[in-house]
Amino acid sequence: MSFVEIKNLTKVFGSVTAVDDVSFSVDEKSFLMLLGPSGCGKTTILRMIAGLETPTAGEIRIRDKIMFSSEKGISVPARERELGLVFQSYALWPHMTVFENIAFGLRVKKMKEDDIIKKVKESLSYMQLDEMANRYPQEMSGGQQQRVALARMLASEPALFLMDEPLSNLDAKLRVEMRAEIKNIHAQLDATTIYVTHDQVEGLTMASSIAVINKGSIEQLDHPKKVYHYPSNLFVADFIGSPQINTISCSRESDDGRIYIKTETGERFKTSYKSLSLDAQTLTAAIRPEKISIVKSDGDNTAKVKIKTVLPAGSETIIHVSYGKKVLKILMQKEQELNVGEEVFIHLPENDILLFDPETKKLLHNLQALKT
Amino acid sequence: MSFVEIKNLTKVFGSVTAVDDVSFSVDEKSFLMLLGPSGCGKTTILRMIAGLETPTAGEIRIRDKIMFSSEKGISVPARERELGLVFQSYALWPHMTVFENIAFGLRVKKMKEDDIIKKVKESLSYMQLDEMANRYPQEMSGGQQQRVALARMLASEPALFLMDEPLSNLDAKLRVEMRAEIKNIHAQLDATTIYVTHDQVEGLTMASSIAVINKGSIEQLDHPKKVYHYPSNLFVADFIGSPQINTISCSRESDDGRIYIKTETGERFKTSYKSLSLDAQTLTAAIRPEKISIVKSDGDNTAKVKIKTVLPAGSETIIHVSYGKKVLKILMQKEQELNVGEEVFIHLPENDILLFDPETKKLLHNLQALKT
Amino acid sequence: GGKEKTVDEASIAWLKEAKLGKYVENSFDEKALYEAAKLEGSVNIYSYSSRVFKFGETFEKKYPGIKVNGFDMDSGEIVTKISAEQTAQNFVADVIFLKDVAVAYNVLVDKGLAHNYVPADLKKVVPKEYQEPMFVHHTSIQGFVYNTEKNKKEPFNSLWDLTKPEWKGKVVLPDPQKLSEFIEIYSGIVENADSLAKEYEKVFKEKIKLSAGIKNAGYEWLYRVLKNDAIIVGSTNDVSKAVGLSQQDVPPVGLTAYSRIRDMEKDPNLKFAFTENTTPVSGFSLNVVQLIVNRAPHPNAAKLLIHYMLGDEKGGEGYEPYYVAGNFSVRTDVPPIKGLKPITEMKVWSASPEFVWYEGQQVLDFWTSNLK
Amino acid sequence: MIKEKSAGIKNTGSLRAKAGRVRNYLRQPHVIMSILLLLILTFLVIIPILKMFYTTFVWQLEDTRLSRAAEPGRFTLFHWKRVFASVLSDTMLWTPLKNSILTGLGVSFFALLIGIFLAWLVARSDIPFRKLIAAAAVIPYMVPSYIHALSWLTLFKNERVGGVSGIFQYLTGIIPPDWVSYGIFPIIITLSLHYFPYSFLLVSAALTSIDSRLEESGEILGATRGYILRRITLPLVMPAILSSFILTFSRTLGVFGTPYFLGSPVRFFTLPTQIYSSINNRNSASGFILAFVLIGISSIIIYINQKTVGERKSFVTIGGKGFVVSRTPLGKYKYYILPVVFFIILVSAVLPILLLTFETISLYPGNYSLKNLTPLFWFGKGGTTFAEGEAGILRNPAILRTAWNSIRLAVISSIFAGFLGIFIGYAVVKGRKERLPKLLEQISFLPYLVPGIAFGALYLALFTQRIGPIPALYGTFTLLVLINAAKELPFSSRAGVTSMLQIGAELEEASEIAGARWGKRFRKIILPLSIKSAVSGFILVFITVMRELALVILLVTPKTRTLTTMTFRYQEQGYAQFSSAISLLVVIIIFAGSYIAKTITKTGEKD
Ligand SMILES: Nc1ncnc2c1ncn2[C@@H]1O[C@H](COP(=O)(O)OP(=O)(O)OP(=O)(O)O)[C@@H](O)[C@H]1O
Ligand SMILES: Nc1ncnc2c1ncn2[C@@H]1O[C@H](COP(=O)(O)OP(=O)(O)OP(=O)(O)O)[C@@H](O)[C@H]1O
Ligand SMILES: [Mg+2]
Ligand SMILES: [Mg+2]
Repeated sequence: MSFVEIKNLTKVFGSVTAVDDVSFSVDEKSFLMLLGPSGCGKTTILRMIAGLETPTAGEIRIRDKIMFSSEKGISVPARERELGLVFQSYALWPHMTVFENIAFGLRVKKMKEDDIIKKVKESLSYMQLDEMANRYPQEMSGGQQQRVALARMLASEPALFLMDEPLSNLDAKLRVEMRAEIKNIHAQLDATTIYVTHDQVEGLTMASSIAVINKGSIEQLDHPKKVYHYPSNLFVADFIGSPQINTISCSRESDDGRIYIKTETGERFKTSYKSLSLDAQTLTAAIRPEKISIVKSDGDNTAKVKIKTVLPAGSETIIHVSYGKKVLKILMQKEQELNVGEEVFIHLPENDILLFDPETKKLLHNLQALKT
Repeated sequence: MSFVEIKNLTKVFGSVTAVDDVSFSVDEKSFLMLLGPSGCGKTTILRMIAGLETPTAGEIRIRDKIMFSSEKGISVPARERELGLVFQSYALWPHMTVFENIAFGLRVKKMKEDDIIKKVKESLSYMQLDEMANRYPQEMSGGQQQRVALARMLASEPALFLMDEPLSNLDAKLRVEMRAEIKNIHAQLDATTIYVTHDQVEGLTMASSIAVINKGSIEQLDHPKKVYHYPSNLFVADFIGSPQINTISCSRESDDGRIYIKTETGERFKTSYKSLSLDAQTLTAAIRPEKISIVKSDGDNTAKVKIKTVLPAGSETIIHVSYGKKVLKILMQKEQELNVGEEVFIHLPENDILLFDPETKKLLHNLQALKT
Repeated sequence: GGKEKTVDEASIAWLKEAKLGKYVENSFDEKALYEAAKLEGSVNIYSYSSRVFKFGETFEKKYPGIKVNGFDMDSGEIVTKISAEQTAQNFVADVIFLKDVAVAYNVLVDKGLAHNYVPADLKKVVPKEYQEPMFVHHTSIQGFVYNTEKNKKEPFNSLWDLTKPEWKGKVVLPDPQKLSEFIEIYSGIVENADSLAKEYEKVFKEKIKLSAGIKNAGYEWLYRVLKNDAIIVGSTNDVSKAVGLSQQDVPPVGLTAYSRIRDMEKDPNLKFAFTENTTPVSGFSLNVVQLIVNRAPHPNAAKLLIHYMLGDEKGGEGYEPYYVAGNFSVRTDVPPIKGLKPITEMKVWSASPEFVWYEGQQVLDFWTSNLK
Repeated sequence: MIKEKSAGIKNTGSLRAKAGRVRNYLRQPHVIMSILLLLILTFLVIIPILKMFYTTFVWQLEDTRLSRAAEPGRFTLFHWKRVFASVLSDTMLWTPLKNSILTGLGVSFFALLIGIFLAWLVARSDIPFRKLIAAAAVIPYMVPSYIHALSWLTLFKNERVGGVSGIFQYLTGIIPPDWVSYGIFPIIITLSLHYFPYSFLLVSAALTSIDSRLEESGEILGATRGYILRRITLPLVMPAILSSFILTFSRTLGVFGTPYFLGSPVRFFTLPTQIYSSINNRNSASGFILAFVLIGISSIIIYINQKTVGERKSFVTIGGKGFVVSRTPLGKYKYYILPVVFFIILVSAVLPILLLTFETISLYPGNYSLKNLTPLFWFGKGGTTFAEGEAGILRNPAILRTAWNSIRLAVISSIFAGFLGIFIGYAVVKGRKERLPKLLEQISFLPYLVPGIAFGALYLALFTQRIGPIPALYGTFTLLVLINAAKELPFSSRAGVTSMLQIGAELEEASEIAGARWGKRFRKIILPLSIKSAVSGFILVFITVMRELALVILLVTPKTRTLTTMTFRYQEQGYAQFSSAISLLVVIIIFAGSYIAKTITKTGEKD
């Protein structure tokens, strides 16, 4: 049963359409991640759900209760929507100590003073801020402030979490720990969560579903895995995954019931596509950098390329190779001795080649492919 | 020749020692990355270099010119230090449009009006904000504001860039592009750069050297690769790299001139260490998640483990296996069909096992190891 | 004044030059003065009364080429200003025209800060006591008023009646704290304590018993009137309003300036008259004096103005503004306003400057300390 | 351990280092500024007050009237004994002091209540007619306070002071008891209605610069409007609230007119009465001592204030992340609130103005028939039989000349004071933890409590002769500007401080990084961001200067006199109409002035 339901939500700021006819629903206890380029409308959507921004049009239901509806002219004030929100700009109260900041929501709930103290202490230690209770926000570092903002929301245990890039100012290590925290608090409280982030790993690891937003409207709403492996269009393919997916425009050939693609440089690659919903002659092929492997010798689905750059980045190495006029990105784990300028062969596994319609930019469907 | 030189820099806020006797130097045109957990003192260091915070003690030189010295009682005002700073809280001027915000520094430089317009337009398009020139900060999204802050600094082409988490509010895709932008602007302007971040990939890909800071003092300052592969102590080992490095406490054995380690569960692992600087009997072994591979069958340097969780995250998969009482993290690229609960073997390559002194937490040295 | 004044060289030189003090000419040559005055071109007069502007205009008409800069303020303020101008040797005022003769004499004339001037031709028409130590311009009367709408005849006969219960809260008195000239009047009451004592016996048929700590019958009267809940107001037209306004059930009586008579023209709702048969007196007289300021910049114009202010035997333009009921010219040749007895036949008290100077402040303090 | 470290640091470095540190300290803009300002204030405030203090220990000429022992010029404790330990002390000091403080507290309470209430509605709620309310809320302070007292009497007068009784009794037939008609009750009410604009202006300015997200995060946590208001919004504008409290309280403490007017009939006197009387009767010494009592009280208040707005709580509401201002919807409450608001405006602004206007056009005061109306007091030709030949004020060149003089004075003084204020604000806020700026803040407040007449007397005594480089200023326009600026410093400096408190340090730092010298930073960043609140300071000063009488009466000369000094002549003649007409003229000028001030500062910044 869906906990939050958004219908045709639109928000126009003067001449800017920040959110454009967005509809989606979030199941109870599920964890929806809003992903999207900067300025695509994530914060605005969140603020409208929270009841801080009045939509220009559309309807918002929480627990099947109408919170906002431009038709019915209903608009429930934020305070009655019983949700928690972490602001992108932490919005901590400068005149209160960290303790008071967190206690606020509990005081509102008329909680007993010693319970409050217990609760605050607890959520502070979740966020690893135990010694900071008596600081003022302006006496803390960016990341510390951000964690206070989180603690403030969690302390009052809402049924619906809204978080706007709550970890953006934390270091990887702390971020990993905080994610874990959030996840298990989310689990403990069975809270439904809508989470804005620009960190894909966050998206892909935490979320039960991801909504990729672009220019105020949703491009794809799906399970993380689906979003990653079967991006419904080139924008998503291109936006999700770093380093970005490789795209190659090519012409179509078919042979013993299989689709082959022919690149400008002339190589033919076998794909897993048997039949295609359209019979365009030119296609856009795409393959994830980590799917490409470097092999010593020629063979099927291989091509000769020249090493352009080698960027070792901790656990992995990003390699740029030039293939014809194009540069392909390759992500490798095991370190390999590769020298810039060297010529090697790359292998593109047929199952990992995705095909898109160059006009509509949509993913092309192929029953076989979908099975896996 | 070193462009920025910091000697025994210390900053005490009331009872908090934010920065504790830090010394380092940054070569001209080089790119130093300050990495460290939230609240470790990064911003404070940056602010002291910029001349916005008066150090409690120490000395700061830029271009061999003393900017601050508690002994000599010198302190050059920020205005005359000719550097650029991107604030963690963007510090945009709410009463100015984006254009005016960026033009300000140029106006100060008495630049001609049409040059100003050119320059602003240019730096706006670097940051992909072309249409935003006439917006006010409060009419922009978090990420957009952050980019304006960046544009503002770049526009006035300082010789020294100081950036405090300039990309924390951007999505992965944009972040990659911005990194590239910053890098090539840095190259174009030959600007020396000190860059605070919590994003390791940023650190590991962009920086020419990394300073890992903890509780206000530097743990290790080294080339990214060195920092990653030969963390000088357990803190660094643990802080750099995600998922975190695996640590196993074990006892020492030796055999035909090699050091072997014996884990609680009894397996013996061969290491690349021939001799050791100390002869402690217990050691802490550490290995990166991506170095561990899952093998079908038993063999040298292998151990039987049980799959605990499998977290697919886009290009890679994080696998938790329980090994005795301990949980080991494994990072894999190629997807493998693994079922939770299944028993498999893991292999730890001898060259990838690092040994630390459990007391001092320092990396143990071994000439062989260092060669590679 | 018999006393020798302390005057510095410059002042003596000026006195010689201006023919004042002991160098005063013993004939009044209007032509010559006018000629000399025209060279001075203007004359500055500080006046306690705003009617200065009226005779100022007519003066300018009569003596073209001499501008009168009139300036109205409290007598007290005039004295303060003059003292300051003198100590600062910053000479602005030529003529001062003020009440509060005690202060004027002791603070200014006696210190040589202002000089007495009696035009020679007026010496014979003005009684000696009005020429020395300060040339009096006119005498103004303050008397007791009652409401003529409710009372056909005077509602009380003796000052002591006002201390009786039937007048509790029904006597309106001006506050000497605010109107300094009433210090002079209440001092007059104290100075004439003996006749008040006699009056008491007449009224109460017994010898007066002074209350604890009270010096004489004068103070006793003040004391008892105040104790009788006299109403204290801040200005003389508040008194005439309080008493005079029509449609009152039980109008009070009060003490006010005779010139308030004119208020009845300004407001037909006012219906009041001054008592004539009250014993021992029905009123008090205050002298108004004019002086030439020490080292005044325009001495001749000053002399001319003073001469003009005294008018002529029929009253004259210069005196005209003051030729009204309640004021009595010091000129014996000027007939009193029709319907009024000459001042010599009126029952009024006037306090001697010496007495006011030495007793006035105690009277005020007495008043203040009995305001419970 | 940290202790040791910081201690260790303290004593490192040679003498040179110490010299250097001092130099660096002195190089900071806010320090330089503090020093400059301190010099100015020494001249404008400290010297006069020292003089004042000195006077109280020396026999004055007038003392010969009080004591045979008096030897003018010699040292004595006489005045202090007289005030604190004599038969007079009770009626001269203690009772009036008690009354003053009670009045002060009462008025501040109600004035702030009204002021903050309206400020919030205008700045933060979606109540209709905001612009109107905002404009109307300043009017009460523009009309002379005695008008409010007058209106009160026309309503609630009983026949204690004779004359006709008020409308209330006329309508209801109930005779209002004395405590309703006179004394502390009406004084508090009328003064509250007169002084709430202080808090309105300061607080609304502060409110407009709060990031709504701070309130929103409260709402998200389920707090009701009221709760958010109490726990978040108000605390955030606490600096502004405290400032307006201090201003209101001290002003009431020092005000003379209304309390006397409504108090004297029941012998309810306040300290200013005593000060006025002492100085008016030229034994200033006692008056000065009483003034010092006032100063003492306010010093205590300021001390408390500085404790409350301590270093740590110096919060910033204009941050670097840009801020949203959204308005609280009042919903159905509108219909309960609007009437209240309009009632307040009615009694505090509309009625008094009407009354004032009516006075100026009624041939005979207190006569409400139509044929009683006349324009003559405004436009009448001079030299007629009417009003003893006085011309209507708009036909009276003297008045027009002085009107222009007043305007010039008010404008220049308020700008001068305004900028002093902003500078002080800057120095104080930047140097929160330092001693110098604190001192500055305290000094800048002193003149406020020296009653106008006393302050005027002091300036008269000091500046009639040349002191050092400064020529004799007596009789010059400059002196009037100086004394007004000095006297109104508290307004402007408080406005300055509150406006500075709102600006995040990083905003200036960013411009410093950009290489801007202080001057530029100030013009381009600090001023624009603080101007909104600063303007309220300007306007308050402008209004006060326009209306100031006692302060300048001793310093003006025929050439430099101001409008208000003209009212005296007509009151003394018993022509209420004329003096009311002048008051109304003043009100009109003030209207125009503050309107212009607002529009000028509107341009450039956007809503
Ligand atoms: N008050 C406003 N007035 C005008 N435009 C606005 C306003 N607030 C936001 N916008 C615009 O609406 C769009 C969406 O803004 P929003 O803050 O939702 O983006 P976002 O997805 O949160 O981006 P980011 O990840 O950078 O925070 C942006 O283009 C922004 O410029
Ligand atoms: N004004 C202040 N008063 C007291 N303590 C402060 C103040 N400013 C910073 N601190 C403390 O100093 C330490 C370092 O702060 P800093 O801002 O340098 O951390 P940071 O490394 O930038 O952290 P982050 O990555 O979260 O921004 C933190 O513990 C912070 O709480
Ligand atoms: Mg956002
Ligand atoms: Mg920081």
